[in-house]
Amino acid sequence: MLRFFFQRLLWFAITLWVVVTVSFFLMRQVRGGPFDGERALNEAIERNIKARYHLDWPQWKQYLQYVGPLNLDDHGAQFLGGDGTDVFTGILVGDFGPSFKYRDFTVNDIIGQSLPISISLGVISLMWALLLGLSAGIASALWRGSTTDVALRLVATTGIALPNFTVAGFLVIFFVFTIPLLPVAGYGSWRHLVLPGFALGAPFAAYIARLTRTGMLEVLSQDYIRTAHAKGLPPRLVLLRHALKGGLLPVVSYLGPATAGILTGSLVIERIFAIPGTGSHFVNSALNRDYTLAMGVTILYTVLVYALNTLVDFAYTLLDPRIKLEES
Amino acid sequence: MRQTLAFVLLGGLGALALAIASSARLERADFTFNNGAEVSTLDPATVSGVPEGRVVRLLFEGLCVKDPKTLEALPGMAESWDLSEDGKTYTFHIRKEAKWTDGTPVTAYDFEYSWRRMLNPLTAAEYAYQLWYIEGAKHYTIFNDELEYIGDSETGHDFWIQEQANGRVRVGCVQSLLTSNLVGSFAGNRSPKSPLKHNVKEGADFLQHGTLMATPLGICEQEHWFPFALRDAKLNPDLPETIGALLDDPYNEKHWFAEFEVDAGALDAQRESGMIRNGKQYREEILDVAGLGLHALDDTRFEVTLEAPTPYFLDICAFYPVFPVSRKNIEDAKAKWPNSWELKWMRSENIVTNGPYAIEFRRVNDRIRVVKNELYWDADNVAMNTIDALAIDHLGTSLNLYLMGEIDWIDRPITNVIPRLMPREDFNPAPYLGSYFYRVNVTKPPFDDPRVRRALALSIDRQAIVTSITKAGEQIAYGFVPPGMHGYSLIEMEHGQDEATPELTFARHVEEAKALLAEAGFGPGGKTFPTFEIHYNTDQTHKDIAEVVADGWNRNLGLNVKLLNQEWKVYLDAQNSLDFQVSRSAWIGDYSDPNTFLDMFLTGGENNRTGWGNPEYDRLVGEAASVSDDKTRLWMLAQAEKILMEEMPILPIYYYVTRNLVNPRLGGFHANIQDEHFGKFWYWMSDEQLAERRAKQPADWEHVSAPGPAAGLYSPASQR
Amino acid sequence: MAGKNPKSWDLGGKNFEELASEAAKFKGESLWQDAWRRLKANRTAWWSLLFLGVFMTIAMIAPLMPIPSPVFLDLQLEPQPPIWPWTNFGTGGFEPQYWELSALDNFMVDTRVAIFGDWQTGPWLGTDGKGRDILSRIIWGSRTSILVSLAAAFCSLAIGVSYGAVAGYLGGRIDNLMMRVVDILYSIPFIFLVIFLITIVNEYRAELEDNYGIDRETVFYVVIGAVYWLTMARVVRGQVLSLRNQEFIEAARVLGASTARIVFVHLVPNVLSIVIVYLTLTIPAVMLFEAFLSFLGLGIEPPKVSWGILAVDGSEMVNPVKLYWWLVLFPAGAMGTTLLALNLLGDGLRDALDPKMRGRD
Amino acid sequence: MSSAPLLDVRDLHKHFPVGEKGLFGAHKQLLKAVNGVSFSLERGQCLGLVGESGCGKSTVARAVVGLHPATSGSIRFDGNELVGLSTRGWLPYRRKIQMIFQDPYASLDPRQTVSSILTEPSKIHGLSKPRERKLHAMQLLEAVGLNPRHINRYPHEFSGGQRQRIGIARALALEPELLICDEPVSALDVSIQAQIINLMGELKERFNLSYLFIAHDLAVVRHICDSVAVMYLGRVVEQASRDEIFNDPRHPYTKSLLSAVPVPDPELERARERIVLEGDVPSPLDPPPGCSFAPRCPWRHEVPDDRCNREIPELVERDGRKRSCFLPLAH
Repeated sequence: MLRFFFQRLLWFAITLWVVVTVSFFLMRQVRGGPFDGERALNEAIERNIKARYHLDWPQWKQYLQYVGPLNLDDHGAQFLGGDGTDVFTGILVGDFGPSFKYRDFTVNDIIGQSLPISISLGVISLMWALLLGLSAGIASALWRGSTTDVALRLVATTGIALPNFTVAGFLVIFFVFTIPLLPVAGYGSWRHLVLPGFALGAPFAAYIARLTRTGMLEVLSQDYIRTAHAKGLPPRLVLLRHALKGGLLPVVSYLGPATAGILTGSLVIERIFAIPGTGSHFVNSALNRDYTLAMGVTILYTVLVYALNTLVDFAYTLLDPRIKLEES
Repeated sequence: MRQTLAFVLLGGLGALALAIASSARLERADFTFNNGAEVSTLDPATVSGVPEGRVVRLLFEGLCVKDPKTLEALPGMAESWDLSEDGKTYTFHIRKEAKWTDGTPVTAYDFEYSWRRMLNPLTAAEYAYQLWYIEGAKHYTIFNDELEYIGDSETGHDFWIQEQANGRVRVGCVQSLLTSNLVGSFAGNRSPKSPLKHNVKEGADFLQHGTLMATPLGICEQEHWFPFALRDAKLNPDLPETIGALLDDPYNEKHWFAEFEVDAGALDAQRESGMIRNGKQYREEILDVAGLGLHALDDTRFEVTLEAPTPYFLDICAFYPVFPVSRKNIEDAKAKWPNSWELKWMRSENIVTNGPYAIEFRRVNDRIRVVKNELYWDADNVAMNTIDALAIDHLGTSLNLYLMGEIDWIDRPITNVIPRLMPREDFNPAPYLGSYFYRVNVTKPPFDDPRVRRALALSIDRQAIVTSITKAGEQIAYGFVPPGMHGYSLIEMEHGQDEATPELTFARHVEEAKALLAEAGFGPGGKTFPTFEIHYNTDQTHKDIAEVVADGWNRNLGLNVKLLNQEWKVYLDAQNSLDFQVSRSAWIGDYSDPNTFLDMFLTGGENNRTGWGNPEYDRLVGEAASVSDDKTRLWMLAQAEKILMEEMPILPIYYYVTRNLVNPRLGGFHANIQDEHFGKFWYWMSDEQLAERRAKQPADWEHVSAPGPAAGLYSPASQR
Repeated sequence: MAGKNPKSWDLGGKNFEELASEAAKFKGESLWQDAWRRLKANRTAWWSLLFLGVFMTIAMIAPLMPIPSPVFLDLQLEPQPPIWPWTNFGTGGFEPQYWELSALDNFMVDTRVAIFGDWQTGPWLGTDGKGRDILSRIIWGSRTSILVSLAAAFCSLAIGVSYGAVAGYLGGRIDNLMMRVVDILYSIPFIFLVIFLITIVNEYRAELEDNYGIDRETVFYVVIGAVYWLTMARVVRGQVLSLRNQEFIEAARVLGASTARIVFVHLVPNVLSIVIVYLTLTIPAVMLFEAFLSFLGLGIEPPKVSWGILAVDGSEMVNPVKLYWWLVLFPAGAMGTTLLALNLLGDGLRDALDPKMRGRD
Repeated sequence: MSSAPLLDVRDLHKHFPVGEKGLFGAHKQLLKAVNGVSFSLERGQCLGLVGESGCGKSTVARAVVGLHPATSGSIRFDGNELVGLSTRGWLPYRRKIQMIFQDPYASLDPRQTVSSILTEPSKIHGLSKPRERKLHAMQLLEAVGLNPRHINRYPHEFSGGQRQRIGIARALALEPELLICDEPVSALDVSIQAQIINLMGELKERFNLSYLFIAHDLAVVRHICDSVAVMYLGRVVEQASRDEIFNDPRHPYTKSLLSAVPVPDPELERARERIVLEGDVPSPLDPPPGCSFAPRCPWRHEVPDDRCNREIPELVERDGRKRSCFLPLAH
């Protein structure tokens, strides 16, 4: 058990390092820099700006400065912000540096502000996804081949049959313009999260429905379910006590990547519903060449994916005693 | 059991999520507008861009403010000003009642500090060049980063040296040497071996009046006296306690330097001996404050000396990047967070401002909420108590929020609904100081031939573009400088609007274009025109226009044109490095003068981006800058634009209009040529006033709902 | 060793030719045929397949159909609504204007002109703001979208299957290392990669086109495919791991089969069923991804049209001032039904190809 | 023909690393599946390799055909060393040594027709022309008693016994000299078992084959084998001719093994002496220090000095009998 976590941690460190290094250099290979703007800068001013953010350094030096608590600046690292009253110390001590685009904030500030918002949106959409996906999946497994099955699967599949901005558009037409039930966009109350949560959760609901259906069908054909029926257990209990547990396993393993995806992949939904979450930074920071913020969200994503997958593996052992934690 | 637990857990998570979401609830502000993007910073000195400008104008106020209708410079922080006879020295009189939000008065020193800070290379202000009209300012901004240096074995410090043109040498050192070593150890120990000597009377006295003498490192035999305090004493009557602060550098990077007569050959000898080495990177600059034409004479008098008379200098004083910051604000931050003050002082919880509003709340990518600043000198005339600036970049969402009454002003509705918006009373496009055009890279054939460029320019169906694509009544452009500039006549390319209708004109233009292309050797019987690309940055309208232009060139001239959408930064980079053939562009004037458009195309200018250059053009634009007679000046600029329109490194398409969609109830909001709007003047009209305004509107204007307080919301002054 | 013991190698006195022709009658039913039969029995999947077949055909013969050009501009102030009933023909006359088409497409356009002349359908599904016919744009857009998704899906297939099969078959440290690489790639937010890859590709577009004849779209597909292979590799590797120790693989090794032979003759055909299922699910994902890129403005270049572009154009139209519903509904409908069909087909294939389901209906 | 045995296995070891890896990748434990096995097989003979499940029989078989490279020891085929051969070096022996697998359902590629399965060997070795390959495949089917007309069918269309015949036909395709049969009939119904065993017997004669026949069913071994080697926990404890083993077992383990076989004659059955062993087979991860059978051996106390628990007895030949035991031969 301890070994399992230790090994995970080791691999996590390696993965993180590779991701950081690759992203760091990849980003700097792409044309355009963080301070290019509509108006070309006077050469001297451009030099001043680059010097201030150390963009005039060779890349390896920028990299070292970014990664480690090394002070490579002749004059102390005061020009690269830092958190609290410390100098900029590098990601090794959890300081992601100042954002190049949103210059009043450190990357830590931005993530700290937007992540709870993304989490609240993510949780709502996960609930939507689970609610719709599980009920559709279970129902269509129980009545396999019936019209109910087909209809439920059709509805569930719609989530992965349309781009989510189109789904969002339809939702806005129906629930805002036609029946003025909910606010059109913005963030500030639970009502603001209903539509974006649904739009964001729809594709995940479709996957969950599919996984649940397959898992349930598999379980329902197993001997122990037949035994349970044979010994006269009411069908409802068979379903809840035995079938569901086994059938849910694939869903649980899907929840890890799904949660990471929901928390961070909400770019389109966040834009359309004007929600100030983390998702938009994934694309915008890349487009703005906001190197530090882009690195920050990349690291965030990697950490989330890893943490959630580990959590899922852990949950798996709780649900299925046959599975033991082992090195992958 | 576990399942129950899982459900409880999920339920708890959901409740938590809702709680997070609901805790973020804010009451609707008195006025909400969509700023379109998150502002990059609140620090006026380092911003550029429209969204930043809007917010900075709410929070800060410069020496002058602008009239919301005419954009004329009006008194702001300066209640009046005097101009010297030669037109080069302004003396601004700062209002006595002007206060920062922390209650301290706004003084001339704040302005001196702020402008010097803006010019300081370490601030890295994009718009620093706006202050380069001031004497010595440009020199101040540009720093030297490659200096020779001498290592001093005794103190362990490095000196940098720089040879001057007049044969003298400048020697400098960082402040630490002065404060720690000099003041501390050298004060009582005048060692003859020491390369540095100083002549001090006593402690603090030295700091105020002392002089410093140095014979650095044997490059001259005599001991030189370097009168430090003299250079700055007049600038800083309230001298702080360290000598380094004499140089008054907001970045704590304190330096001193001295100039010496060098002994013949001494420098070379030093180089040979290895004492002087090359190439070490120094982020030291020469803060030549003495030559800088900025002086706070006392608390209220601020004297600015310009290089040359600049008629629009007052406009610059009302331009948001030159708005002042509080020196105390920054220095407090420096004391509190010595290493990260740069990121801290302008945080919404720390920043001290002097404008009509003060910041209350800020969330990235969401909103900036400002509240009325009761300490503002003109607070009586400020009506709105709270204003929200949202950062919604999705045009559809922004429009929807406006239409649902949740936003009161948006500046970019989606173009497809514009025909439906045109008759509405809340949508009134007005001329805007901007030009939409295509750049041509003239360095590569076949575009190095002006006839080819003219042919391309002639065969763009501008009328179709403005009626069917942009739709908001833009004026088609045959020239570069937009109309509306006082005293400047609109220049058009040859064969501009020369037929009765746009359709006829275009038909004729196409014939003309075919002839030009044939003349240049292309078309039937000639060379085939190579396939080329139009670059545009990601945007629906740019894409639509590019499609129409490409379609027109293909249909009318038989050219093979491809489109290439580029992500913004790549697009800019491609333009800057002339890695394009034809590239979409636009230019919005910084101020209301043709110069802001025409100085772009000076040979080698940063914003030229076409590779084009013309000595006559350069001469005309260059000389016009120093002509004081406005009429002659504008005539010279017009001649320059004519050259531009003959050579056509750019293909003009249309002149912009503003596209504000504003709650009809809003008062104090005026269309103007720079599309600048000033929250200070905004108020809500009551029903009666709204009805009154509507009565004055043309009858065919469609009334729309005007959410807002039926009783209106006026400034205390107007209620009186 | 027929020479060693000739008597042992008889055929019971029968003639080989005769037997061979008799054997042809006893043709066995392969697992594929068995799956195909069961797929046909699955009504939902079967109808999906038929629908997709029809749709593909329409997409393929789009240049032959009497529909307006999808790029012919007829600038309008506003989009025109659909005209009902669909009996309106020939408004405006046909202009054979397209982007650079392939030789085959050009031939089809010529044929179409020869057959139908100027005659074309009216704006049955309305037009967009530039007067382009929505019906035609949907049909031509399907070509691009289908091409993108097929190309990208096959690209992911090629990379994913080889990678996964090799990792799974070799096993041990190599497998571990290869899967770690996949893990690492998984942890890079892939939208990042795509943005950078597209930017870099655009930079070298001229070189690629001149020197290798690879146009931007092709690279675009490859880029997407290169991003989507990860899951495929994992799935294949998992399957291969479980097949690797099966006796028939050992038998092949005892026979002296090379690694390549084992991987491609024995392993790959056996993982193919799950690959096909996964493929039918990758195609919709790629189509959605193309739409997402269009939403960010990084998709296909105009004047070419794709469903992603149409979906984005339509979603811009959602506002209460004037809802140009035909710009939203029809493209969304076309895309939705196709993706739905693909997903249902994928589900059906999964059932049909599942060996556990064999014999059941 | 040379006088050397066709297959001569000497001190074969095969260890598998198992269990959790240490932090730095070193394996904590070694499973000694085969721990010093020696036996030899004469040409034209059938050697039975018997023992309980998990005693390492199959591992020996897989080592002999090169599926699991041996950890140490020597395997000589016709005098040639097989241990340590490269994949390429193995190729010539592939034609001479073939294998029949246990599970007829798993040993045939479900995606291939019988024809492809049977022609694959000659394709791999580039033996004959494509047309001849098909003919050859039909001949093979005929030889194993299947209808050659069914050559285009798929494995799932055959019964278990028929599939095993296909498996045998595949093994015969390269005309090998030695067939390794890894429990070829244990997955089949008893009635089918006999048919397959008989077929194998016929084929042995017809094609001049030698068998290494692995089984745990002593009756089958008695039926087909010429000599028998008995394995216990990774070691051969006794090897002798069939009759000697069955009629006069000399190793305590062989004795106990045989005593468990019921005899059809009720009287004899009643009189049969049964040896019931104590305890379980020890784990091959942690074999006993001395004779691996010692902990369960009823006669271990008859050897002085507790030698059985301390020393590993060698497999030695005495009086024409090979066995590894400290007990006197006549015991």
